[in-house]
Amino acid sequence: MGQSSYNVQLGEVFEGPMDLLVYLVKKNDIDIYDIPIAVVTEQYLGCLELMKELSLDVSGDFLVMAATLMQIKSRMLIPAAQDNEEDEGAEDPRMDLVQPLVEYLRLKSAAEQLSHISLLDRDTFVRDVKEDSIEADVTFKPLRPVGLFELIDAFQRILKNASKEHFVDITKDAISVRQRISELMEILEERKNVTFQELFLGKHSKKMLIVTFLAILEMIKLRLIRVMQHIDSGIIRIYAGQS
Amino acid sequence: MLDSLRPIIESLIFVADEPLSIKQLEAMLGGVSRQQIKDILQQLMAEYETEKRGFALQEVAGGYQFRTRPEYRDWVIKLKQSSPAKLSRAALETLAIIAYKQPVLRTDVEHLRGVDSGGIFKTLLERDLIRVMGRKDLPGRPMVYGTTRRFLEVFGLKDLSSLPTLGEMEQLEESWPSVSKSS
Amino acid sequence: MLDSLRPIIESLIFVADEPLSIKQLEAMLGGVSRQQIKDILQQLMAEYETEKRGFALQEVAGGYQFRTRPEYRDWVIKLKQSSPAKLSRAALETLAIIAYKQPVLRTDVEHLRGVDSGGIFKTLLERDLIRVMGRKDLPGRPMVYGTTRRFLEVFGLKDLSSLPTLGEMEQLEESWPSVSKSS
Repeated sequence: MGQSSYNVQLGEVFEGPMDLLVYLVKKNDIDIYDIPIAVVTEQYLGCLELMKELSLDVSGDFLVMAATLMQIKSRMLIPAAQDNEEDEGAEDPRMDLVQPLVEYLRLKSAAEQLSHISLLDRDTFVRDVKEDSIEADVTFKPLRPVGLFELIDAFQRILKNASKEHFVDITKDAISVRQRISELMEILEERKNVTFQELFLGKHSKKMLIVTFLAILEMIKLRLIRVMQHIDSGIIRIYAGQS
Repeated sequence: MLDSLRPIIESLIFVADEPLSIKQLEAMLGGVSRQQIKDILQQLMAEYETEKRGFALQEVAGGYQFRTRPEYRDWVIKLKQSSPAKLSRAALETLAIIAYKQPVLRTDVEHLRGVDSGGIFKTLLERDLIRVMGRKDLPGRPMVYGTTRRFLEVFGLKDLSSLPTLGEMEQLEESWPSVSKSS
Repeated sequence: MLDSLRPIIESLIFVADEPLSIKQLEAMLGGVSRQQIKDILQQLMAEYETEKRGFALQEVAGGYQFRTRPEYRDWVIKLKQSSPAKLSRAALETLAIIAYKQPVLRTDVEHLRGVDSGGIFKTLLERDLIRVMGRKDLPGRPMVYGTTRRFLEVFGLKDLSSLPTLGEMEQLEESWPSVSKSS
């Protein structure tokens, strides 16, 4: 019991390796631009040990950071002078650590500030506008923008209940083809007909060429378009298909 | 607390779903007399009246509620008619299927949803979220549907290929299941 | 009409489901100048402020909305019998990174935080605080994320530029003691 509550606490404290690092820097009152890397590395590893002993879930992220620390530590041991190729510009290996750490601290402090803002539905509330206090007849309303997540959520609900035979192909490529069909339909709505070649103009990537071609094939299959070739010139022309 | 009693009562009436009765207020505030509450309510009502605000505190159905003034009724109706509506769950589901499966037949959509969707198709067409892309070469030449440019606008998408794949969404779900619940 | 412009605007904001923008008001009122509307809004905001009412007029997400005063939050929560909406520290951190760095990839956020953040992304998407803005032209066309209008509403921000400025390291060091308390 005692251990599990401790468990939760520590998990809260060290969300990730950056958090642990920040804790160590603060605890030792370290100048962030002059981190005693040996000390910090030792303490970091010590903390990992402790977390393991407490049977906390030490994720891979913590180990990656441990490796980075040890690497920086070993690079620090090589005297800068030996780096004669670029002995002047020899960079402090600790910079690899300092830059992300500074960035992390800045954003962490921004998050702190955000948490002090009066949050809607925590500190401040809006009126739940009920029609009975307005007595207005509401007819046709324009649409409110919808979150994409709601759309995906709706689709996932459907798929959960659908049988396997209605399997839907929604890989990235399939979506690209759909997008291209939509674009081609728009072109045809505007211009009624277009040459085959034109549709490939400006599509330089191999993928786009293939996607365009697949889109045309799919549209032919669905009879969304008709394709004709001129006998003399050989030019292939595509027509909107609602004949 | 006496000093802030007035704004507290005001804020409570403001957020309440229904007219708030003196009894309810008494129970909420604990230790404040009925008469005190009554006095404050009278005071507030008079204030909103004399100051000619856009809404007033009114006694309705045994409680107190803020309501717009009848003289601004036409303005309110105008706003309400121009304010955006939300898509129903059924409409969203239908739209999702069309977005991911287009070009698609109505029968295919109905098969997946397991219900007749004629009414919803009509609404989505009226709202310019879907469109007829053409007719399929099948008996009866059924119409093939797809989404519109307006659809992209409503969902804040650059193009259809920005639609997340289901795989991508599942990825989000898989990682860190323990934390996602608490956060 | 000029005389009643103030209560009309007040009543419109009162009945709107979402923050009402000056542009919307302009379109509704027809023939009233932007500056006039602005002036009245400023007047109203100042009034609610000095009169210490239970709610106040606030500028959020590019519009204006009445909201209860934070000092009465405990009373409102008691009335609503709801648990206040909370964001975990991890969610807040992730949200801050997305807000300041948008449009941003999930991998970039994870790189900064040093931990997998898929679960948190899903929660933030569900709560409509962040959204998929599109895809980046990189191998695999990864999705880029940004904050939503709802984010501005929840945090009571006028727009993204009213986010608190990111402090420099020197300032941060001064505030460290407070940071260490929370960890």
